[in-house]
Amino acid sequence: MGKHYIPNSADREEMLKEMGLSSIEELFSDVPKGMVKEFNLPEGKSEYEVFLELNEVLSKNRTVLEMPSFLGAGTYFHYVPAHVRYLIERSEFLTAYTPYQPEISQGMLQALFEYQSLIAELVGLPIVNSSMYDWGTAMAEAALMSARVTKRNKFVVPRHLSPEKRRILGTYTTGPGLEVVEVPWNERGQMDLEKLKEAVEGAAGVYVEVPNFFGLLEEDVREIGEIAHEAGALFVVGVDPTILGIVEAPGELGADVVVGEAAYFGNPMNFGGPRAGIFATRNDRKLVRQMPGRIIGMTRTADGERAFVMTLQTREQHIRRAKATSNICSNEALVAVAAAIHLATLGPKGLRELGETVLKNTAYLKKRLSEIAEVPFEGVNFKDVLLRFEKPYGKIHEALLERNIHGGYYVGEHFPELGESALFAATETTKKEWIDALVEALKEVA
Amino acid sequence: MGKHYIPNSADREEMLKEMGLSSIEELFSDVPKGMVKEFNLPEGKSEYEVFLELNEVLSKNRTVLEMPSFLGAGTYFHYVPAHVRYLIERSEFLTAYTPYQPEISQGMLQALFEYQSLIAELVGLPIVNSSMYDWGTAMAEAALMSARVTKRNKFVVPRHLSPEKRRILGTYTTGPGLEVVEVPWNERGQMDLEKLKEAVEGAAGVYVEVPNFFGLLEEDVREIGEIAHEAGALFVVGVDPTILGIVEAPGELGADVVVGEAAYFGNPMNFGGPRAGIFATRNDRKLVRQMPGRIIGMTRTADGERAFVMTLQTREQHIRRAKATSNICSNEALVAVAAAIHLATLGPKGLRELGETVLKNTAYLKKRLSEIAEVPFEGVNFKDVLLRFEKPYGKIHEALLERNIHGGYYVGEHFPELGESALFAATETTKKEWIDALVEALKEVA
Amino acid sequence: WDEPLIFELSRAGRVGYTLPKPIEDVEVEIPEKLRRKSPLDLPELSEPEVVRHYTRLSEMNYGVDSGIYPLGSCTMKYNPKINEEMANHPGVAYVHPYQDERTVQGALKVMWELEQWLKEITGMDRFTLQPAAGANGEFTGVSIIRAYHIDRGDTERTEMLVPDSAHGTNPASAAMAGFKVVEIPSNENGTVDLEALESAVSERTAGLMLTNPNTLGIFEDEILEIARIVHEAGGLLYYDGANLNGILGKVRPGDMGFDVVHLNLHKTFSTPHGGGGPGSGPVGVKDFLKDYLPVPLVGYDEENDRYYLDYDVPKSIGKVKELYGNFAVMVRALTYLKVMGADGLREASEVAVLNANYIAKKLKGTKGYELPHKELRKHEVVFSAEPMKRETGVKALDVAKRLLDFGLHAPTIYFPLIVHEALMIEPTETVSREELDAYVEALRRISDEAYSNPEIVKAAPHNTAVRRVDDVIAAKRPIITWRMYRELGEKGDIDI
Amino acid sequence: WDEPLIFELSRAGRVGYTLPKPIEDVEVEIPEKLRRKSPLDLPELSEPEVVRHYTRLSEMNYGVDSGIYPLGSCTMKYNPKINEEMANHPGVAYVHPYQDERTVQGALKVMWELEQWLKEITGMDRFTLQPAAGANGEFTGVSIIRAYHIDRGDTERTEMLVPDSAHGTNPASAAMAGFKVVEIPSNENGTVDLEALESAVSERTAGLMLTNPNTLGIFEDEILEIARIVHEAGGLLYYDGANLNGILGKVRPGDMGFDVVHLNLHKTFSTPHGGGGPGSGPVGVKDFLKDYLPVPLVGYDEENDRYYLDYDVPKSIGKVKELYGNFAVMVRALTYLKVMGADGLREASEVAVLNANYIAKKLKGTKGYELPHKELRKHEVVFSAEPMKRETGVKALDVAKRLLDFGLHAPTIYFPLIVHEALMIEPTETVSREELDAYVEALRRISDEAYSNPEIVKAAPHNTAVRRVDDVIAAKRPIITWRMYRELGEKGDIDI
Repeated sequence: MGKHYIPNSADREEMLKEMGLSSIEELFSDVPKGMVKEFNLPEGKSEYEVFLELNEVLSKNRTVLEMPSFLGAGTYFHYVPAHVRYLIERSEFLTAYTPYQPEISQGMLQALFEYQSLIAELVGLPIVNSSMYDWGTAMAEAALMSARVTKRNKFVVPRHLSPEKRRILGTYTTGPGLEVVEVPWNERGQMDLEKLKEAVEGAAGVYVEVPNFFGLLEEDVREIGEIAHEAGALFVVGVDPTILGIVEAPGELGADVVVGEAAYFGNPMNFGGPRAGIFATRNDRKLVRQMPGRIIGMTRTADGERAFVMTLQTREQHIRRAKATSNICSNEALVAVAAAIHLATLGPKGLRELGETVLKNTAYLKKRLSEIAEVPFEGVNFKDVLLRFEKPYGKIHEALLERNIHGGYYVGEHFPELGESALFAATETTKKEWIDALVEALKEVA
Repeated sequence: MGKHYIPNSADREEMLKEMGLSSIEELFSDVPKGMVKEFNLPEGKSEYEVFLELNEVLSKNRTVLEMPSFLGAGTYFHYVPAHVRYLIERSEFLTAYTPYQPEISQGMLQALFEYQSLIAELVGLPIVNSSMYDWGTAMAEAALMSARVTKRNKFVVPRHLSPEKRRILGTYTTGPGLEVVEVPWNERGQMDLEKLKEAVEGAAGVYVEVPNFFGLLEEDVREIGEIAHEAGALFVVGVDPTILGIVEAPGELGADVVVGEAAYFGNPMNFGGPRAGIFATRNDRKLVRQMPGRIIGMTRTADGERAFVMTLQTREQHIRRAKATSNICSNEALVAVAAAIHLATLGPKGLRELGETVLKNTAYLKKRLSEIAEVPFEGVNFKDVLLRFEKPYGKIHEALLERNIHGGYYVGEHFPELGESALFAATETTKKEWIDALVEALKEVA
Repeated sequence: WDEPLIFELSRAGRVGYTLPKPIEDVEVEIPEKLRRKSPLDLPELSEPEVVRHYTRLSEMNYGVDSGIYPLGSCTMKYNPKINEEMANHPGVAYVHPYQDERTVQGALKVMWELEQWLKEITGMDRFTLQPAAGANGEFTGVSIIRAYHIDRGDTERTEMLVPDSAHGTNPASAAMAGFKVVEIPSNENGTVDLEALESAVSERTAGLMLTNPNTLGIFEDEILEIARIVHEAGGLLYYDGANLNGILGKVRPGDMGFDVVHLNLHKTFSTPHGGGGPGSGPVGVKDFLKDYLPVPLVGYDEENDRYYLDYDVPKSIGKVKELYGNFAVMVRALTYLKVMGADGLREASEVAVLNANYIAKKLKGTKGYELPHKELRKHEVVFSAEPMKRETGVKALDVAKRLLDFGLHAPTIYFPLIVHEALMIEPTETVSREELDAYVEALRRISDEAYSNPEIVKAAPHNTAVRRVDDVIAAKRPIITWRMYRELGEKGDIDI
Repeated sequence: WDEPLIFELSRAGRVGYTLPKPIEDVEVEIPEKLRRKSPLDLPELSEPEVVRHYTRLSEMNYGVDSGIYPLGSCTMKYNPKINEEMANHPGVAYVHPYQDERTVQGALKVMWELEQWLKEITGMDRFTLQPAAGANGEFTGVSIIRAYHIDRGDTERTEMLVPDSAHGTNPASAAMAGFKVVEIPSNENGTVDLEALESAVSERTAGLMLTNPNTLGIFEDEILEIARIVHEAGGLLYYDGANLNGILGKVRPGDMGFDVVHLNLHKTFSTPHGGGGPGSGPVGVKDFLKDYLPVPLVGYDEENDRYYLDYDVPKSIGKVKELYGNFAVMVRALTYLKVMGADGLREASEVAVLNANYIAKKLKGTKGYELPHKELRKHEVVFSAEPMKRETGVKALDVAKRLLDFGLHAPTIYFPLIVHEALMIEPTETVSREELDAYVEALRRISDEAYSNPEIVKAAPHNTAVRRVDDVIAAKRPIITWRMYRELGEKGDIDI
């Protein structure tokens, strides 16, 4: 098998003859003797057999369509309008590579320029790159960037950061030797400003999220930014962009760099990937020169017509090599284009309505869950709600599963001080019946 | 809802003003008073809600991927290579209409020309239209055509014709008052030639199928054609085109008209539709002038370049109106293109291999089933195998279903002389384990 | 843009397919008399080559997603992608039509629900979803009318009345069902001439086939009178649903007096046209005709919440298509209906009508184009380029070809037959005002060109993938298949 | 071809979305300090307009399905459509990464199986599938090397050796992980200069990053010697899998002495590149390094036939990407592997190498192009247009642009840096001989033009959607977003 993808399978002999060779092996004569081997792998199968086999394997996954799920904690079930997938599956987008030849890649270049532009409107900063791998790596790159810009080596983060992001930050900061300092949360489940003031001295950057890991809106974003700036640190804001129809653009709240997850628009959960990290900054040469990632710019052609092209490449690895601002090359272009198409479909009204719907559904979830368990933090929640149970959460989770309901994300493991707590999440896709069924089930088991 | 498909929803007022109107109602002032009404229908829902609802409804269907099925009898589970669906979903094909403007429709025109060409190679006749609705209606149209060509009004068919086709033929022949005469099968389950000779006198056409309704290869096709021709009738052959890599082209066996089902290539079962009828004939003006359906032809442009265009349209309803050869207008173009892509992918070697694989799998099915029940007819089977049980088939069927196996198609209802018989089918998609499980189950219950 | 035929791309030995191995590798002999001996000249290509070929062909085609596609009477509205998503559900693709009812409750529910929507939209009492397309539906409908009369012993009703503005499928379908077609002229308003109708009806009248709004886009405002005349003569009224988009969600054929209707799911209900199909042409009837519908119907047993196929239709005309019709198309239409709802459907027809009248208003008065009959239209408008032809020699065909140069699809031309040099424009509700403005602007510019430099219009198109295609030579010496082309080539008798 | 920006298509009031209604219509107050007050300048369009816009944009783009795409080192092979079908399975799209293990056995099995394939293909003992792309994989790999040395108390190994022919990501990744990069020159054969390597290694050497075949397409035939030198100095050997397609299914990095490898699922394993991503860059290690891999790994409990996420990796470097990596890409790669099998993979590399050498052989000797270093190549071949530039002024860039005029994608140019005016051609195994011939023919024709009429080449492209794009002005006055463009426009400071 496999030959059906390989036109010249049938032409091998003739081509070899034309080239004056007698066998393919001659083309591998530079490989040390004995290194060419037979592998212990199955032979190829027909497409039908593979389809049947993988369909069976993948059908073993229980989807959120079959089983109401209240998982969030950084990954959310948003609905992707059908036309988004349809459009990004057009082969001209899907099978292209990085637009090295702008004259035959204007479509992808313009789509990415539009992505950058749409994100710029959301976050309130004019410079946006065409994607990082995800929110977590974007945040880590922002930490490295802040160190390059300020020539300092401490990065301040909230203690209430997702374990995913915290671990990534740890890995990324090891090489350059950045110190990561955690600021605890206060009684409202938000960053403690007094503790921040203690931690900020000598910091390269300060990071805060809206909403935070507990699903709460961090109200003091502007103040945190001021504290950071006073200390000479960059202010990095992480944001769930689906909230930005109703919450102020971080750029307007003082952010120097905004990171976040673009794949919340236009992309399914895909068991966690691919996604696409937002990376935006102010139009300040010092910052732009130090930012990571690929950037598409508007320019003109030899005829003076408008056109698009990759730009500011001297920051990048293929030119600057060891001195590049980042090693990123392949990014998440198609994920970004899907996000752009979804955003263009929502428009300003849709984005606001989406935010409000999520807000209201989360409020309903919180209200109903508060009938069952302790809600440790007041405040406004968006998607995630932290809930503290008296019984061990593992058992509750088990009992919910038996009732074909997937409960929340257990946080007690990472934050022992929170006890038997879990994050339950709602989005615009959450149905009232699901929440009501959850509450009924919890009444029995929690 | 619905407005998201309607750009000018937002522009209504301005447009009306520009037109000197004050309300939409003025545009409906020609409708008799009281006729405009509110309907008793639900309001629109969001795409997500509809997706969720229909996903749930459609998931109630048990698919042949979840439950081995031995149904055939005119509809078969063939595998459609993924690239076929991918290509016909390209919007330039999918959302186009009949290529009335050839200058911007060369893609669809050429694809349909290629469909016609591929079918011509299979059936061995040079004139092929660009599709009928399905095999059944193509056969009925062939009956009408044979009456027009011969100016006779009797059409001879085998008694062992599928109930679907028999009923369609009945409906189509009512208007023009054609008599349908059935020729019984002989002890080999094939058309009885002696009986045919009695029936053929004064016939407009004689119809036979390869394989026949019992899945058997009708061996005497050539002789049947000779009998038809001797009587001055047209010879119409119905064929499952997936067999034509190993069975002689009907055109070579004397057929004047060939009909069949194109959707066996490149199209899923879709609960029975859409599909696409093959219609082919000899290059004889008398026949071509009387044939139904749309035809794409090769021509040239004003520049002398090769191009494609709809042709021989004077037979068609939009020109000839009541005197047209058929009323067909919309046909099954995209289904035909899918079939063409699949056929082009198979090539001569693939088509032969497909035929042989089906043949061998059917032989295995027949061999194993003969351990359980009576096989009334010897001979070579392709896909379908007739099996006669001692117990009532309904109960056996029920017992199989309980074991998550879908049994065959009960024919006793339509052919009481066959008793408790059913057609069981195999194709290239049938797995050995499925047949073995069926046999095991039958051993218990039959 | 010059893509070879797939046969010309073939190279011996290339393979594009994979197949599972047979269960047992036994030899099964095809009887000698049937064994294939004739050559099988199919192309040999690898999968990437097949994909590239058809990708390139697709790029040589214009679809609704490419831009405005205002083919009159074709209702080329945008095809929502959620329709495709639902139609590709495994619960559609991998389901056999003969499966036990208990295993296809989802499919039957889809059909049953769709029928309920269509009944309410049209004011009919029962629907068959079996017909594969509009014409197949027409044949079904007139066959029902025929069966009805004969069943009542009324065997001399052999005439079907059809207005001169009707689609060609109407007379063709009537003829197929064995009727003699009697043409009814239109009056100066473009509607049915009542006097002519009065004098045409008789005891031989089986029925009248009517489109409303008609093919001029004009609403038959005397429809109730028309219905009275036909019914009093003992005939039935047949509704051709091709133009339903002009009244969708607002007015119902059933309330106008129609006894039988067919719909086009691929027009009014947004399923894609696929280059000419698959479509779907459900037929609805009033209660007194439901026993004549094709088998099977879909029934619902409310008590047991069970859907079933109902073959118990005592006077059924039989079948007009295999199985239950184009199920995958029905799934698309039901998806559309649920998203649109009553409010969305009404909005659709209102804006479709608004858009058509907007074009009428804006284009009217442009030199060379004439708007015959009354001005108020529904979903489409028919201009005549007769003045232009007379004054400049530029024909409707030339105008159509020149539109292609502006990246726009042409309207339907030379139809309806009662308008000379007809340009039949149906924008639908899914185009924007800017697209309408651009369309009118292009037609105006073509008018300017016709009167200043007619040659540029007559020689159009200039900017398309290929120049004007010669359909005369195509019909004169037909080359229908590669086989014919190859044979002509072998004889040296070819110049293409 | 002049498609406006989506912002320019916006019309106030248009709506393209639908959303379900909130569960309860209560007012939830956003804290005043956080409430959005700044304007939200997003475009307003209906769904059909959005679809038409992006359909048109797609038509302004060249992909693998459009034709040959021989970007060197990018392995632009055909992307089988069955990969997409499997990746679109609901069991992929609608699955949350934190679901209970029992509800995602299918997903975990896919990851586990993929790992088994990759282990055998590379000769490694354990893989992480977490890295999102090649560079992310490199960072993972060198971080592992760093952790390994430090863990052993070998804290002074701060240097990473990288050949001068390496991809830019190699030094960049090493630097990100905190290494000092030491460049190793190539010898006249285009392979690693062993003497230079000998003198570069020391007790500071952490490792050597190598691509084999290298970026010239040349197999490092002294790889065993290279491995010996690095290992004896205490360093580890890192394999950059970008060029694995040249030896796939025949030779394994593990057998060459490599300790760490990364692969590119989007290159070698046929997942589409998506205009620059998503990719996937799994990293494999020899047994002694497996305790340093990122968390979680996927484990398999054979006894209970249960797959699980394993966070118990004692010396893990942590995480390099959220969750488990680009799962949907993994599904595609596994689909490909199962269809290809051992035989198909071997065939792929053999024909990829055949095709590259075919181009080398056919183009060699054409005036203006030079084939530096040895002739035998693997999956790609690098020509130099230095003679052409010297003799006619036509640069590699001009040759690339002129190729676009023939409907062909250009090769990678100006890389590797050690070849002047480099044209780096990687045809892959999924193009046909006719496409190779056409490519060579086009390059020859450009050579003719360069020597007879150089201006036509220098001014290329002429037939593309847009003329040559000015990247100098783009960098000089960056316009990165609509917001910047609008602001410049408001200042009247814009000429585009």
